[in-house]
Amino acid sequence: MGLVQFLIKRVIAILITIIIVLAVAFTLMHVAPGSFFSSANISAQMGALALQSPILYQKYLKMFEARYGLNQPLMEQIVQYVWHSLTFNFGTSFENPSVPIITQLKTAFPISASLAVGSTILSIIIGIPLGVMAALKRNTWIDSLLTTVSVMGQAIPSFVSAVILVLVFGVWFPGLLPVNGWGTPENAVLPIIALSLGNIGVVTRYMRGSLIEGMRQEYIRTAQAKGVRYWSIVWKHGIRNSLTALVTVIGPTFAFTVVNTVWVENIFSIPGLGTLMASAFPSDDIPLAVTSVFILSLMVMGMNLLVDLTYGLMDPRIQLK
Amino acid sequence: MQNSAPLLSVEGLSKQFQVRGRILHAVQQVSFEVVAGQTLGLVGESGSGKSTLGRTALRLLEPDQGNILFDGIDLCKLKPKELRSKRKAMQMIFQDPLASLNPRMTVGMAIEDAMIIHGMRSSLERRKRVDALLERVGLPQSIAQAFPFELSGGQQQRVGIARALSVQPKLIVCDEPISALDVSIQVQIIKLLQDIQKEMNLAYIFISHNLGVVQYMSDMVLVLYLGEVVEKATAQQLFAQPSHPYTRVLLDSILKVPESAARRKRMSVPPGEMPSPFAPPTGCPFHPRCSMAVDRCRQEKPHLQNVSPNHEAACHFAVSS
Amino acid sequence: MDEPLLEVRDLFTQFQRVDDVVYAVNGMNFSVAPGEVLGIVGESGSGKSVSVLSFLGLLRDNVKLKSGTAKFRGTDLLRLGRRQLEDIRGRDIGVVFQDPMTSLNPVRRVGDQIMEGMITHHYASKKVALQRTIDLLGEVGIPEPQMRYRNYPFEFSGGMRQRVMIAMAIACEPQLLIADEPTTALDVTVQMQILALLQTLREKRNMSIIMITHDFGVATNFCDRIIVMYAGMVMESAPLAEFLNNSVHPYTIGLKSSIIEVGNKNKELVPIPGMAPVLTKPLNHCPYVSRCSVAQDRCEQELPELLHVGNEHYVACHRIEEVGIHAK
Amino acid sequence: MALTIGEVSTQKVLRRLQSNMAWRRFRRNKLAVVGLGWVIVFVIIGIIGPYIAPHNYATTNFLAANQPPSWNYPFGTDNVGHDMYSEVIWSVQNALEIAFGATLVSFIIGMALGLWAGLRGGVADMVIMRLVDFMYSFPTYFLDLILVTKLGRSMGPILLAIGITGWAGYARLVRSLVLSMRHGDMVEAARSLGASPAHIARRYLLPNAMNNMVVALAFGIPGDLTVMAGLSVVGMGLRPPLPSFGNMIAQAGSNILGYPWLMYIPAGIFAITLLSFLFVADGLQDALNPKGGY
Repeated sequence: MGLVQFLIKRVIAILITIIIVLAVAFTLMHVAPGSFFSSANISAQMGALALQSPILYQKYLKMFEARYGLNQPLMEQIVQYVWHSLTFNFGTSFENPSVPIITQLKTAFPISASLAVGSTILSIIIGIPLGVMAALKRNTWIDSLLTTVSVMGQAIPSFVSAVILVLVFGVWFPGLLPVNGWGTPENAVLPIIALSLGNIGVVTRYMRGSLIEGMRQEYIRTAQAKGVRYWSIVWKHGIRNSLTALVTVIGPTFAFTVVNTVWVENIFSIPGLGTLMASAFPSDDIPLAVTSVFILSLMVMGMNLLVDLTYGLMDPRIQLK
Repeated sequence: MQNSAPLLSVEGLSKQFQVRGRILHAVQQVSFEVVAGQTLGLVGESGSGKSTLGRTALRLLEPDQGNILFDGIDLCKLKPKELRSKRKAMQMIFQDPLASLNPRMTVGMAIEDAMIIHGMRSSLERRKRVDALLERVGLPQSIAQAFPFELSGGQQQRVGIARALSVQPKLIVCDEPISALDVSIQVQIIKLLQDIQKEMNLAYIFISHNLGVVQYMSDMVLVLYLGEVVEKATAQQLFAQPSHPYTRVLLDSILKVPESAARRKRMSVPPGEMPSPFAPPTGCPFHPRCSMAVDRCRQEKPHLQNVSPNHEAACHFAVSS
Repeated sequence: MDEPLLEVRDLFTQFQRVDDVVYAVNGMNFSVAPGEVLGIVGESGSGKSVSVLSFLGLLRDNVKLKSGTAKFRGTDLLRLGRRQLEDIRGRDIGVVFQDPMTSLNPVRRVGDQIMEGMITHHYASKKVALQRTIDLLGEVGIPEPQMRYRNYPFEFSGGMRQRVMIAMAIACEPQLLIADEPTTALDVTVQMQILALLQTLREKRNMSIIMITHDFGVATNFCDRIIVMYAGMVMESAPLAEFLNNSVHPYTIGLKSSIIEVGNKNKELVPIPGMAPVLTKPLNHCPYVSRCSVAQDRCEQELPELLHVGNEHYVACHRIEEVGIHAK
Repeated sequence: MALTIGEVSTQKVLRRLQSNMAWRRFRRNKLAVVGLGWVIVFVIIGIIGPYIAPHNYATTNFLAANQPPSWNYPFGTDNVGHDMYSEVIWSVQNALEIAFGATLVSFIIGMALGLWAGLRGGVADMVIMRLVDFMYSFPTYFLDLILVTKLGRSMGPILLAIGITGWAGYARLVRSLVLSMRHGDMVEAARSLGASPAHIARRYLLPNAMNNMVVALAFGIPGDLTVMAGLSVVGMGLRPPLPSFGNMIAQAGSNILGYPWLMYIPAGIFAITLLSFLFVADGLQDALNPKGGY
């Protein structure tokens, strides 16, 4: 009962966030001076036409305005834009007006989503045992090695590790694994590795810290006093409690993973949302750029919701609040 | 005893907190007076509101209801700035002296700070006064340069006392000042508090859960239960003729060192636990634990009434017992 | 006298800290007879908890040195491996800690936490253990145990949590229960309830209890024998009657005259001057010497030994004769 | 234990002693010391870079395009003959401006808002925390992209964009520190002494929050450097030929099969720099916030 209420609250909060973001983005992109739609820009783009053929110019201008709704009051434009976005009606991009953006998304989104989710899952699967190992072997060489390596993984951005992978598998050992493109399972290997290195570091370090802290708690001593076996204590009272805490870092980690996906897709030439974005932003293809940002943010917010839910289910203290 | 005009007189003081939408009545309709040079003891179990009462009486917490007359001035009518300048006359000593001291200030700086706040004296004079205060509370002057964490618990509490004394107060609220200390150190601090009280004609509000200490220190005692005064008497009368069943339960629960092995206390079981302050019982708050409770206690809330001069109790049966 | 259930001899425990070593226990000697209630009293840092937790292997892993013997029913616990010690803990020796809030795992149901020990020691099958858990909860005074065993620790009050801890400690019917300041975090009325409960449980089961406390009132009303510790050493050890009437150690006497109790308003409080020593060096003289009013040169040069002065009464003091006569 | 020091100016001596303790703990962490060394070198190059670089970053020389590292061009040249060695040196300066400029902007905004929220409570707190939640609920990198599109692709706008989107973490930290102290005994004691809110903030809250803040700031730097380079990856970083590590890495990425040295060196230096900042931050964490004695 508390959970459902909580869920509704969170969904409403997300909706409000989305609406604000869309409204702000729209205003920034469409109306602010210097934007694609500002009169200065339009006259610069179509000034020549205005001189050559005022009638044609007027006609084009009308068409342009009608198409992007510029002939309506600003408030209405914003409301309309937000409504369209919420109903996944994104219109067409500037660069590629014949294809609706939604069609482009239908191929790009699953690619980005599978990369981001896949690497997050992989990082958790690998990071947890490494973190446990480091925590239990605290202050030994294994711990120092694991900690140092995870710091390195965390520090080196995915676009750097991605190019290193390209170097290794493209230049030094060509042919072992594909270094660009998408379509076969092999194509996913290197991008997911590049994406996961940092996250494994995050998960390892977090798990290490929280398990060390957890094993210091007094209830560990209580379990010892009951005669519970060491490994049973580590699992039932140490790791299980740490996992609850670990859930909370998955949200921010995933947000960062999504950003990294954008970078990694560009390095490996993967036709995901990141690549769409990288073509949209520099060429001022505003509808496409904003839409990709919107979809990726939506993905992050969805994951945050899932994380909060999981946390609520895992910690009885939250459930009853 | 009550001839001189009281230094502090509190009337109908109430304080409530909102905790996640629920209201907690921490202090309800409490009235008392403190005479210069005397000690008022506040006793009660944890959750009885004794600490909140001590803080609200100094307006460190904003009261919801009631009047506080300190030294002839209505504290509740003072503006924040006026109140701050008045604070030098009313000080506080804490249960955990280490937590009450700024870890980034040396002992000397901590004691000086109070003088700085009230614009007292030149820096040279302040230092002199720090030395004098340290000597008064029985600490070597070299300690002025130490940081609080370098001191023992007893020394830290002495620093807390020196700081309170630095602005020459008339009233000090002592909130469980010895309960974190070892037995052998407790007596040192009690002695010190008694000595400076005599010397400077200080008034104390002495908060403690330890009835023995309260009896030792106090002239008047208030017994609190769920934020309400259930009994109010001179220390002598309270301990000689406790009139409220709760006071008697408290006194019964004390384990004294017996005179001989044959006279050790039989562990009798006092009934129940303190109810949740969020859902106090109707009628007399103590009725669920009271052996004398009748229907009237469940319905009608007893008010403080005179048992004898200077002795009041809030019990329907107080007079007859 | 009976064969002791537990006999500790020459126990030393030291901790390694970042920059120094703490000499926490410096030659601890005591024994517990079957059915006996032993009180270990001392101020903070006197080593009263450490001395007991160290031979149970319940200290954190920065213990630098542990030596001596701790024979439990003839087996030296200090010579046991981790696994063998685990077999004894919880089955033959139960422990109740000070703060029931932090001593219970906050995210596991109390029932599961009580059953855990029984299942570990194969004391009962899962089904039997569950029934026994409910019975135990009832026995320690938790109302509606058949509902409450599914609750989490935060759904209980402080006193109820301590009852859960006790149920957990006695689940496998141990012969020895160690209670480490079990009532310190509780209000006086609840303290009385918990002590009454422990007394009933002890009488029913005839188990021994070691009550570690800083509270003389608790120790003297609850225990058959009192040990006073200071700086990791036993200063005085005596059966209750002897302790109440004939305690002789200057420290014990100092403590007794420092106790502030109801009804003693006119008692002359005599503070013990100074403070407890910092234990970062091995002891080579009486640790109490700087605070002692009857100290002599010898007290600064030699460590006093724990001597039998009759009536099962042991004292570690160089000035025992003078003091003893003086005290009587 | 109680220290016995001469009569003069003991407070200063003690402050020094305390910072010495922190320095001693820092020094124990070898990686942090090495990292600090690199950071210092990096800072020096950033300051004197323009004077020691053999070429201007924008100088092109088509005759010497795509050369591997040599005596003349220690890091080689790219496809228009930019001297990569000079480019790296110039990039250090830009990186430093972001590392300290943008991070500082975030830090100051975050500290101010966090203090305000924590001290005032009530509506101010609610509004600020909603804003923080909002900033947290999606990647700020995307906001940076939109802002850079609007503001332009030169140093100032990028610094500003990264600065004004990165404050949420600091605000949340300061607020939680302030809140944890505000209801604690220390602040209560100060209030009971009659200290004004300003006095409490200055003498009690800030000094005690500072260590945590410094550590957070140190952890923020590598993050901001990464975001700046990440803008280049999608083609929205500093507009070439303005030099930046991001640009070099992004450009080299497309030529990696032919001219891998264009990648080795800038990517290597960039990675080492990020690592160094992180090691320093880690070392500061251990030195300033040591957890318990044992």
